[in-house]
Amino acid sequence: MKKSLLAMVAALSLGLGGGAQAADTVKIGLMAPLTGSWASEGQGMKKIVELLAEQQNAKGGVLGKPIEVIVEDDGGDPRTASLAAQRLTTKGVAAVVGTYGSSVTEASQAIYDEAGIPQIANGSTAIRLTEKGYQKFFRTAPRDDEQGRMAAQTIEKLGFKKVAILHDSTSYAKGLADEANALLKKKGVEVVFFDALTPKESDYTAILTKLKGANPDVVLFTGYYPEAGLLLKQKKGMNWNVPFIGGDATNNADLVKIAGKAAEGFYFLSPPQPQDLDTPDAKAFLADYQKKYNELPPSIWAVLAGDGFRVAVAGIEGAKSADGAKSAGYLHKDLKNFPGLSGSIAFDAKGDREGEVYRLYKVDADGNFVMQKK
Amino acid sequence: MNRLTLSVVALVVAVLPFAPLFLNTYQVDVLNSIGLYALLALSLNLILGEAGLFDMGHAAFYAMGAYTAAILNTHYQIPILWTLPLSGLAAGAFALLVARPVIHLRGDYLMIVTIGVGEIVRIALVNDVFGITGGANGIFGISRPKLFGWVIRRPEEFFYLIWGFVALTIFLFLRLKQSRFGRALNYLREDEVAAEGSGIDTDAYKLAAFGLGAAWAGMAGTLFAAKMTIISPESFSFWESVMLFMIVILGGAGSVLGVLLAAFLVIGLPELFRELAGARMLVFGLVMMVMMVVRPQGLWPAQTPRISLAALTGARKP
Amino acid sequence: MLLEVEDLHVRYGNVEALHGINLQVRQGEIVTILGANGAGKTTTLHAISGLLRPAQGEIRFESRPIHKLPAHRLVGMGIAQAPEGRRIFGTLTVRENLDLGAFTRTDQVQVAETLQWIYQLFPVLAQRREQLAGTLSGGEQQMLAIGRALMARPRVLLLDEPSLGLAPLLVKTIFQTLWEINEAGVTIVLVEQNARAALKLAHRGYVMEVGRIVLEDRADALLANPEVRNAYLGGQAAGE
Amino acid sequence: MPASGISPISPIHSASPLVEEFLQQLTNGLAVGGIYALIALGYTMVYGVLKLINFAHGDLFTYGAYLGLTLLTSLALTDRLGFALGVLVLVLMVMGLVAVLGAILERAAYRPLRESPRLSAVVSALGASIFLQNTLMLIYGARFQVYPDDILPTATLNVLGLYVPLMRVLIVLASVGMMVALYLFIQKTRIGAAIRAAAIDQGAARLMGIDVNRVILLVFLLGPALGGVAGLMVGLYYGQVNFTMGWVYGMKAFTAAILGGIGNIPGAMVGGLLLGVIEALGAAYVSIAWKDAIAFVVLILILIVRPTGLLGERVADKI
Amino acid sequence: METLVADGMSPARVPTEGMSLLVLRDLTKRFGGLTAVNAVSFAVEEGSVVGLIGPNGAGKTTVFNLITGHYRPDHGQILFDDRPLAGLRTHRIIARGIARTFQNIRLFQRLTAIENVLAGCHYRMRSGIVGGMLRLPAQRREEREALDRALQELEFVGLQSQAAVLAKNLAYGDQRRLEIARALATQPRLLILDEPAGGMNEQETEALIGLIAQIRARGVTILLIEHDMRLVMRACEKLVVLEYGGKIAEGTPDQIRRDPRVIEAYLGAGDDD
Repeated sequence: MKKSLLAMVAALSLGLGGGAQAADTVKIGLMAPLTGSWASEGQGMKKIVELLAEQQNAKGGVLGKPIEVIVEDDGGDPRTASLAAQRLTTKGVAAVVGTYGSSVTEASQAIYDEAGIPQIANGSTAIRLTEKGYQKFFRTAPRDDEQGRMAAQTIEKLGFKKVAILHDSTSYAKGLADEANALLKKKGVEVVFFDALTPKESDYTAILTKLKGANPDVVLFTGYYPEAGLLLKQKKGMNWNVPFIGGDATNNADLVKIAGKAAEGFYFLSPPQPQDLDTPDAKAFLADYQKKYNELPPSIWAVLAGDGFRVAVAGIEGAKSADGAKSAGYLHKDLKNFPGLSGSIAFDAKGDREGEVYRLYKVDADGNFVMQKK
Repeated sequence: MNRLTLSVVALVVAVLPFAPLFLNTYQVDVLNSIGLYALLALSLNLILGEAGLFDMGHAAFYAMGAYTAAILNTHYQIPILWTLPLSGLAAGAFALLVARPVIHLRGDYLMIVTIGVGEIVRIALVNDVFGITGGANGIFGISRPKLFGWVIRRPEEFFYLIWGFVALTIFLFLRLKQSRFGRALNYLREDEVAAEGSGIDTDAYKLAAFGLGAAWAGMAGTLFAAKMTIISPESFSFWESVMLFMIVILGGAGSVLGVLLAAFLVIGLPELFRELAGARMLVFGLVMMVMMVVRPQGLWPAQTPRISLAALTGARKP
Repeated sequence: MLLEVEDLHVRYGNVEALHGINLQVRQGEIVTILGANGAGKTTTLHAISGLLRPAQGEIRFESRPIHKLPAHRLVGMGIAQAPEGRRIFGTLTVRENLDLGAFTRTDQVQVAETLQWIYQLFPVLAQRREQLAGTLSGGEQQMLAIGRALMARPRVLLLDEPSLGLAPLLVKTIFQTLWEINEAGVTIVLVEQNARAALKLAHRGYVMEVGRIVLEDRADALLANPEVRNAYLGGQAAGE
Repeated sequence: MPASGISPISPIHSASPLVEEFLQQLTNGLAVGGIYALIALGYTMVYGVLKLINFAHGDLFTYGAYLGLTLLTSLALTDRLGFALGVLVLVLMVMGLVAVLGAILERAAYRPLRESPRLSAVVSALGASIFLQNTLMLIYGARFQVYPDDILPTATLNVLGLYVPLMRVLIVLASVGMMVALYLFIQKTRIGAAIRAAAIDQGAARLMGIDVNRVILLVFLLGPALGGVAGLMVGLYYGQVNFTMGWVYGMKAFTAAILGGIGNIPGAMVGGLLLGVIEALGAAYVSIAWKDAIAFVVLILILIVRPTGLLGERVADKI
Repeated sequence: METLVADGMSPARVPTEGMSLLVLRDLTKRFGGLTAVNAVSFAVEEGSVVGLIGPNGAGKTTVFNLITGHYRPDHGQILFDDRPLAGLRTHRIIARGIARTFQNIRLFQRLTAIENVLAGCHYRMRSGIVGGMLRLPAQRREEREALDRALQELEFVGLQSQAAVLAKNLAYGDQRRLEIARALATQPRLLILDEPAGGMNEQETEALIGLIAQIRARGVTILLIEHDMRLVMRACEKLVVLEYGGKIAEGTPDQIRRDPRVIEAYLGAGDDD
């Protein structure tokens, strides 16, 4: 037994090997939560990026070489993410796409930066990620403050006077809730309730009962779609007809599956939905995706990872080099009006995406997400 | 220890210091991760393995240390390594405080209480208790450690910091194991009533085990904070406590070398299975089950007897 | 021959505890097994009642080999044991303990009769039938353990140290009752440290030493045997 | 800044909104607690006989939810048999399948460790939990699975101003019914007595003619069956299931079992219902975000006063 | 010596050369509705061997547990060396000079014999966490001394050759003796033995009687519970008899043997084995 243990340890140390090989391909890393709580997002990201790489390779790859996508699982957890990042840095990747979750992204930022690899995050909206001066960090996702601003505007515009704000204590949802709270107060809208639910539970009637007691005109929920779906459904079960507004994390087709008819009338803010991507390019790609995987991408975040991939390729192509500093420099300065799946893309000096991305959606009686006019 | 294992241990000890020379940064970082978990598991081993107290909330003490270090560093600009003793003290004191009223609970009741303490700490951190933990965002901008003017930044550098601390821990804990204190923990693990009846203040020793184990976990937390430069509550979830628990039992409760070996496996295996992508945790769970079934006493159970016959005959000569 | 043990070997891991035991028990007998602690007496009983699987050898009950059967099958065949340390179900009532003794029996009418018989043998159990067994005194618990074993209406009753930890008066009572039980037709195999009392009660006895039978004889002969007196009866008894 | 001086809580139709809210929260808590209790029974039964905390029990609950979904959609039971009969058949099928899964788990992960240190089996259970969870993810994918939402009647009872969905009442009644049936089975039947005997002393139970292996098997059929039904009920009522839900519910149910006194069947019921109520009231009157912390604080306080839970035996160490 | 018949009153000082090392006065303990020990008073003289006997359930072990602090008395006093013990935790009582063995053997089963005995040396040692980690000279000296003392105790009970054997692997009689060695290692003035001959055959009991005499020769006072009348009659100079939690007799073995109440309640009539 001892011997077999030793053999295992030996195998372990060998298995961790497999360093960089000769560069006859251009490697692009994808860091995504393939396991853990956000595995569904991660797997969507992987599908999109792999399909895009396939298409790009069919067009001849980049710099005349085929693209190889190297996927690492970050498990949706910062510690695993830092290992995944270290591993990608040893594989000679020219750029990294990902990941979903701000704190997970944050755990990997310094590692890529020190290794000189550009990182294009997709589902990471925390403000501070781009406030640290990393020159090779970009994101295709908008920032929380933009969404907060949008949320406050929308509430004001729809004429609600008493708002209840509910988040789920995650870094993202809390940040958005705080942002909206401050802006609403400034606008003179009364915030009658501010608290957090515990995600991953099934029964939120206790919370809804308390919310109802505060008697708001509207509820702003900044958390994720599974909880949003349940809140809507259970709210309806209580015969309570208050309107709900959700943040961009509620933008997921499963929301309607969970909430059923109760989803009708639900507002949410989001970058455009995959199916609302109106460019012919995006439409064609989604058709290909549907053909290959027999489903639509799980959410806009996976699409933003796809944009991240395209941007990474554009950077390499534009700089005519797989060198990180050069391609990052190109992305900062020279990339303008890049046709992404989610619309046109350009980055500011911090690496944030320029332009307003958010739209207001409303769920109609058939459960469709209908984009509202600006 | 037989000759084969002795020579393998000697080989590992001889080779490990040179590991960064022939491993890439990722592999070194995996070793760093293993080292951190080895530290944590060794500290849990004092409580769970030596004293037999079911602690499934060890991440709370780890968090206590990491946050103490991070707050002292970011708010008061105390160099991160200087906070090492302070975060140890903070975690130890916290453990004494929370363990005091529940120290009489037995077995699984103590287990759920420690789980509860772990969750309460995590929830408190998420809700930004006292306004200093940064809530779900955690604390960022922790400065890099400096040792004699040398800024520790790269995984290769952390390797020596972490494994140096692991080596020191092993050295001290092995000695402690064979001391009056270490024996007292074993007595109360084996039979609390008999231990008390032999003149041992069992409550005091249970608390001491919690305090010392927590203090060590707190110091490991400091190293973690220094390495990550950002800490957030999700790094101290129930799952972390569960992993540490598994490491100690899988290694063989009370066995320092077993715990080390298990840290290699529990932290290393998921990395080894990276190629399996989505299935890697499935295989990991299966391997855990199988290893336990094949080696119910742990991979490398504690050695008995620990007082050698040579020591016995030596003692007889005045 | 009711019960025969032939060349019985039992191992615990790598250690052999019994090195070839032979013993016979006839219908209606009381047979006692004597020996120092660790001689293998309890191991022998556990092998007979199926709690341990022999490494080698055979155990036959009414000429049928039983050593491959699990413990729970043997109870129904007529072998019951009152184990060392009583092992009563402390958080169940006296009555529930007794009912469990008859777990394998389906003849409800006769079970009720057996219960009456046991209440007659041990009237204190009848008084305390609704009490939790764990609250009984040591002597009462021993009575319950014996009564519970008898509820299976065994052909042979295996008793492991029934006098352990009991006051002298109680020891006398218990041994008196064992005699009554035997009179009622139950064969008894008795393992006892109290060799004197055991030999006075038994018809025959075996003496075990480190996993072997070293002596076998009629009980009164063993009682008179100087070696036995020396080894197990403490030379001359105090008070004689 | 609110310009008006109107209280945020406006008077509703009932005379006393505070009392009404309290009662509403109480019913909310009981409904959740009923589910906790049903899962807690599985923990407590296995613990009673094997002194093992079956950390994979929560995952068996998840399997109940997933199997229920698959059977429901693939066999179209409610379409073919009508609602009541369809659900009944579904319940029985899920119970059976999850029970078999429980038995396999016992055989593979726990039986080989029966003579080993207790904590080894705990680690094996944790391994099994990880394995089961990730197997489910690979089979069904990581996305949330959703029950068809047109299956259950959505009637809502309005009792004294409280809105109580009919299904909630049914769920609580079904939980309590199953618990009472289990309790009677354990207390009043011969097999139940065998389970209790094996829980106290396996060796002595074997000497009574009880086949302890079969008792353990039975416990690993009954506990998971109830856990599986709980999963099915959660799926049917809440509509969404995901592969990690067993971890959350399992931990809650384990807490409930300890709260009531682990190993004690009425304790699991009381513990489950109480935990549900504590959570609801904690969320309502202290803080939603601190709800779980409040529940644990209450648990710890109760254990300080009663170290073996509410109904647990107080085992004085016999000296 | 005179017989003190129980009357619930405190015992008169028995005029012997020794002082009363242990005095129980009016000791009462109730569990729920049950009075396990009811106003029991007796004294144990320094240097003597006293037996506590009585039917099962008479409260003998409860008396022991009251003395060693496992239970708190509801009423009454326990004086050891003229100082009250009430309220002290067990390990403090051990430190005062009382050691005990248990009715059901309670050894540290997975530790070696020598480690078991070292437990008894524990409270006289000083070194703590830091000392243990650093292994300072003072601590090493202390360890050596403790080991030496532990070995002496093992030798005293005749187990020196078994020092490195795990307790669970010792024969039953050896386990009983190891428990006594562990108790002796605390260097007690009073040793309390709970059914030391339980499960022993007569020959082993003989050896135990010899060991008790040896312990006594070291100047250790002994209080024991035992059902084996041969041992009790030969080893003890005074017996205290309990029934239903109350004291029914006290006196020399000869007096007790003839006491009709004791015969009725405990010994039984007829032949004397």
